[in-house]
Amino acid sequence: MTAILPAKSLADRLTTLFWRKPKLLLALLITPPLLWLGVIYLGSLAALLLQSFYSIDEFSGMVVREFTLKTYGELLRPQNYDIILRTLTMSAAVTIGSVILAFPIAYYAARYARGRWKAVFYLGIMLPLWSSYLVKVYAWKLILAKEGIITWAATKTHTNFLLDAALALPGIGGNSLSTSYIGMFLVFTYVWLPFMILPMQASLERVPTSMLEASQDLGATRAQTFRTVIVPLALPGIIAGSIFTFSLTMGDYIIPQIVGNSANFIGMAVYQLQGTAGNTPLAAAFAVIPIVIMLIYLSLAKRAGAFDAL
Amino acid sequence: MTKTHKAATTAALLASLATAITPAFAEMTEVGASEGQVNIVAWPGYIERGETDKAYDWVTKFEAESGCKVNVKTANTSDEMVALMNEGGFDLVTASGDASLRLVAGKRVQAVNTALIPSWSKIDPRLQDAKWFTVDGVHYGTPYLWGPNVLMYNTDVFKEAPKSWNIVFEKMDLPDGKSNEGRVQAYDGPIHIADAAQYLMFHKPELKITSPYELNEDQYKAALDLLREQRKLVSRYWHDAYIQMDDFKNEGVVASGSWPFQVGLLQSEKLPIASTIPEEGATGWADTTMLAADAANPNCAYKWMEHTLNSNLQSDLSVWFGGNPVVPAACTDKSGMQTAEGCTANGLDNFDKIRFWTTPTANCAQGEGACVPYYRWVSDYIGVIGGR
Amino acid sequence: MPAAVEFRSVSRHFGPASAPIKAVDGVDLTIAEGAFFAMLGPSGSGKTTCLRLISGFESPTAGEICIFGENVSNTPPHLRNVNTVFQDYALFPHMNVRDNVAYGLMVKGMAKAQRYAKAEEMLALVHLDAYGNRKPGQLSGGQRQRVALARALVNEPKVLLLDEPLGALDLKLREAMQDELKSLQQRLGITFVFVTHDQHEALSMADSLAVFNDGKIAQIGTPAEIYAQPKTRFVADFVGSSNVLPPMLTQSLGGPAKWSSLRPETLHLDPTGALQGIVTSLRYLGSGHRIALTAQGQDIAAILPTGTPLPEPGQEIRLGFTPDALHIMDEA
Amino acid sequence: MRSDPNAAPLSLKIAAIGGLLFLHLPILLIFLYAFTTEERTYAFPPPGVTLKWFAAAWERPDIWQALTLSLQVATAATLLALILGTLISAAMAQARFFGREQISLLIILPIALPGVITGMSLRSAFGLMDIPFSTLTIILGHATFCIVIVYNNAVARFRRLSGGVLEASADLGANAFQTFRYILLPNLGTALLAGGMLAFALSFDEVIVTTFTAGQQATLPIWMLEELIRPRQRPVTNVVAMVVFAATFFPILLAYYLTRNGSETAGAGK
Repeated sequence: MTAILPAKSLADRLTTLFWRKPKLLLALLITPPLLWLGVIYLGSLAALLLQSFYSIDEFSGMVVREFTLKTYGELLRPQNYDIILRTLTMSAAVTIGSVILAFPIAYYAARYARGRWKAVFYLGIMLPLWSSYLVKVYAWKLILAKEGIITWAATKTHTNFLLDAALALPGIGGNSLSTSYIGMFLVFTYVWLPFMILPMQASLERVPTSMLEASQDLGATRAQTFRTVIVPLALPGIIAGSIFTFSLTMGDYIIPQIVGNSANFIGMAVYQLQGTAGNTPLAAAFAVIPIVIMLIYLSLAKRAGAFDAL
Repeated sequence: MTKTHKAATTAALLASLATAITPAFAEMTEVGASEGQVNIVAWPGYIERGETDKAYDWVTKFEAESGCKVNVKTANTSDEMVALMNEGGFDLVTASGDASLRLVAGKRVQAVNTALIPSWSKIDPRLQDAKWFTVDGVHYGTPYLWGPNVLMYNTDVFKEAPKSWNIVFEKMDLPDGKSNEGRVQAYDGPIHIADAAQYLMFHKPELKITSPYELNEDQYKAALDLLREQRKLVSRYWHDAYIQMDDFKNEGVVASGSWPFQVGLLQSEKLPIASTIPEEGATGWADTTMLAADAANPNCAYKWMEHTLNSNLQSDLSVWFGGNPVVPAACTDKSGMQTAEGCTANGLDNFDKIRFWTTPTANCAQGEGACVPYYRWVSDYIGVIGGR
Repeated sequence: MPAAVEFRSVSRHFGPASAPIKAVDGVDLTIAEGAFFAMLGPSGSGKTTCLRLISGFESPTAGEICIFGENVSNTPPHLRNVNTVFQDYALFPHMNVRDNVAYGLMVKGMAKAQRYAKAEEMLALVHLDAYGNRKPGQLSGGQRQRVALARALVNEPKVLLLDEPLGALDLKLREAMQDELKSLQQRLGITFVFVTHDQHEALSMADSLAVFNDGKIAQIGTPAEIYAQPKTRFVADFVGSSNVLPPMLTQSLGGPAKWSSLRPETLHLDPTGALQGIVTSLRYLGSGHRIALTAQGQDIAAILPTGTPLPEPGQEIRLGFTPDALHIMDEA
Repeated sequence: MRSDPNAAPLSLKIAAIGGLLFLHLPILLIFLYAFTTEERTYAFPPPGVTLKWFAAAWERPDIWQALTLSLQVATAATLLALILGTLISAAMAQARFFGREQISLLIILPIALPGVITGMSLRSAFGLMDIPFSTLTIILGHATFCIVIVYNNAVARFRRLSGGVLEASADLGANAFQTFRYILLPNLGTALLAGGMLAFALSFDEVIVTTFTAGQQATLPIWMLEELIRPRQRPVTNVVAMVVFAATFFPILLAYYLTRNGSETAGAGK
């Protein structure tokens, strides 16, 4: 027997080729996904962005294919500026709300739930993710309606005054929960909550119990341990989750149509301007906002190591 | 499969291929074999196959007779219809006046050869050459249904029909003693600016509005100001007929501009709902079945257009949706459920008083570029709803 | 008869050509057939890269590698008739021990019954015949190491490469395995090339070894040669624990003005000895005592056998040595 | 206070269980209205209980069509995502190369950007390439954002899989394809299965991107959207939602046990 074995099959020869040219294998692996994501997806994103530098002719309403920054200027018009501000505020509020609601669930599931309870928590978090988003949103409409379940429950428990007080809040209140920002916030938080819990739980699970014990051993109170050990270690998960909650809220156009007071959100504006109003340049300019925000967000998240927690 | 059947299928296939390849520039000269299907963009409630109520079905029989399966995609606003037609893939669209001319100008629809529609002559003469689908004497479709945008109200709150649209435009106490804040709605489409303009036409003659669709800057500004006041009363705009019905049921809404369609459905559910046309008059819609420029199934499309003029369909449709048939005979010939009284109630005789939806353009009766064009209506109405 | 492994001016550089990291830099090396050859050096010295060059997981940037006279520079790992025992054993976690051992035979297309028979034979050789059905996760470190060995040997390689094969084992097990490996190699007559940073292991097991430093071979020779006659300061320092003396000190001890090495065990107390210094500490080693002292500003260690009277720290002593114990190095 | 460190504080327990209830009460409501006798106003509490909507749903051909299409789309999109996601995770695990960081960002982009943007971009791309909207375009759209799910699962497993075993396989004489078949695939298997199931779920419930990439076809969520906006038999939507929910219970449980065992194996080496 010699030192070199013969190549018996095509597979052997191909392997030899890959070995000699490791870049070739890499190229073969990466070309199909890159063609799809890099060329078609990015290409179409670029095409979309390009449109934002076009404008709409004032008289005919036709798209003028000449470079201009006029459309971006339009974003600063009060009604459009309002939309952006309103959307970002809602996205931030939903993200914060999700973090607060998600933390106890994720922490309990990661640290205390054992055996069957662990499975219960897993299913409890995953199942809502699998049940139709639309049906859930419509269920909320029933819950929040003026003559809906919350009002019913408040009447039964004689707590109407609380509901009325909430609805009387300036800015976020309204005629009924289903036409107020409070209601919209509740629905958004509800539908995106699992997207926050899952990464948060994943990163909390990576915190070794010994580290918590060490912290307590060193005399830290629960609050100190929480603040100085748990939160920093959970942070990548929180950031990863916030990518979803923030982005999903920012782009959603179905919930603001069904719940809320008909005021526009970025997702709705993009959808309507592009689809129904034929003002593609402005739609594209609107679309640039979430893209830029998410790109900044992602690069910061990457630096914080949040991608591993996704 | 028999041999002849196979040959027929092949022929149909070739025919459809031919039409797919050659753009349908030329008018059709004859209606050929069925392509097997027809794709239609329609308003909700316009094309019924008995799924909601078995009595209202004008599709099943057509499908059996023509061999054309009817696929319907519903749209809630005219803008949505235009967008869907721009995307393509549809043969027909039931376009309102504020969409029809945009579709013609955008070359999304093609001229219709009325000679291939035997029932054409039965169409209401007032509609046969209506300007919202007839350009330079060429017809771009067949009329389908017309009607007013009515004021829908809750009869528990309004013992008598409201006389004016002011209950949805101005802050006031309603007959039950409570404010109208949060209890009225308005349409979530820029065309609602025309409703405001029409209200001003009646109450502020000094603005000299002649048509709610042709507004100069001052008139337009006045309409927007009125709508801004309305914004304070409206907790949610209605975008969708069924959601509006929900809001009347569950959200305490008692008055809103609406379509006879919602009124009819809510009444059929025994809810305390009625409608009226107040003293200011009403805007309205006159809808046309238009043929897409690149229709893949023109033969079935022509068959459908002929079918829509059938007086039985017109009769049932006008009852179901709450509008007026474009074939006047349908009101009286008892071919369906419509009656002469029903047509009168739907405003058959008010044809001249209804200001039909048309697309606002910059060039109008007030002069070249004198009017505010539609795309501004779109962005400004977004602003109004956003509280600006 | 060609050498088992031959390196001809082999280099392996990483990084950009303008500022390369020279992991292996112009190495010439010949390993005779049937040798038990050790590559010794600190981490980052290039010894592991050399092993990976033989197995084919690295390709030389320059030079060529021959195995039994055949240039394998263009042959991928799976076609080289050499096998490796990996440092972390790299057992396949989803296969049981038998399947792990039979893997090489399976991919070559050997029938199931036959390859299992051979696998069992190999497992018997490493005393694991009862463990065929276990998963690697259920084995101890020593057992895994032997599975890795069996898995490599079942292919009857011409050269067996071992990458720090005993590094993960505790001391006692390591010593037992050293013996086992040595006797296995002698029985099978296969060329073993193993990489280690442990000089004891290298000295005790290898019949020849190469000491690596900075991508280059500092010295090749038998363990005795390397130990007794280090060519450079580095070798002297790294192999065993030698006192490396600067030229000045060498000269004062009667040698030339060159670097020299003096093994601690060659020193003994001698009132007339040439090396004079002050004791700084004493440490008991079991077999004797290690004495640290400072002589002419230089730290010197000496090992005194048990029974010798011991000095106290702070005491000035003199040490003597036989003349040939002072090894003069080539390095200036 | 030094209580048992392995027992959760009561407040945490309450908050966690309260959170879970918040996630599930609306779903219970959906179930409740699948049985209501009153379909028009959806008053609460429902006046009566009936099973007729299950029969009604069973007999609706449009549901079956939508369900079939959704299953087809989700299956195809998941397979595509599995292939592309595995390829890219293999490439990313294999080597450091120029642009690697950018690629990892690119993979996440379709899911990190709002669906309306992904949908719009794809729509314009399909338009430019003259690809007619069809089942295929829905699948391509879904696969785009499913890749990241598979990728994340696979790349995590690659990271845990000691690089040595792939080299060991080659060292023992296996060519690249044998290594893939005998070593890589069995080790990635559960990660891919779990990733695939998540991707399937995501595709099955996707509505925003789908509205942009679908032609005349209605997937189940699109059907639901139509049905919720223009209800014919409103409780039927609830029936469908409930059945889908129930049908996914066991696959999720399965995925849980699969990935859990996967991490146990990996942990055993420590």
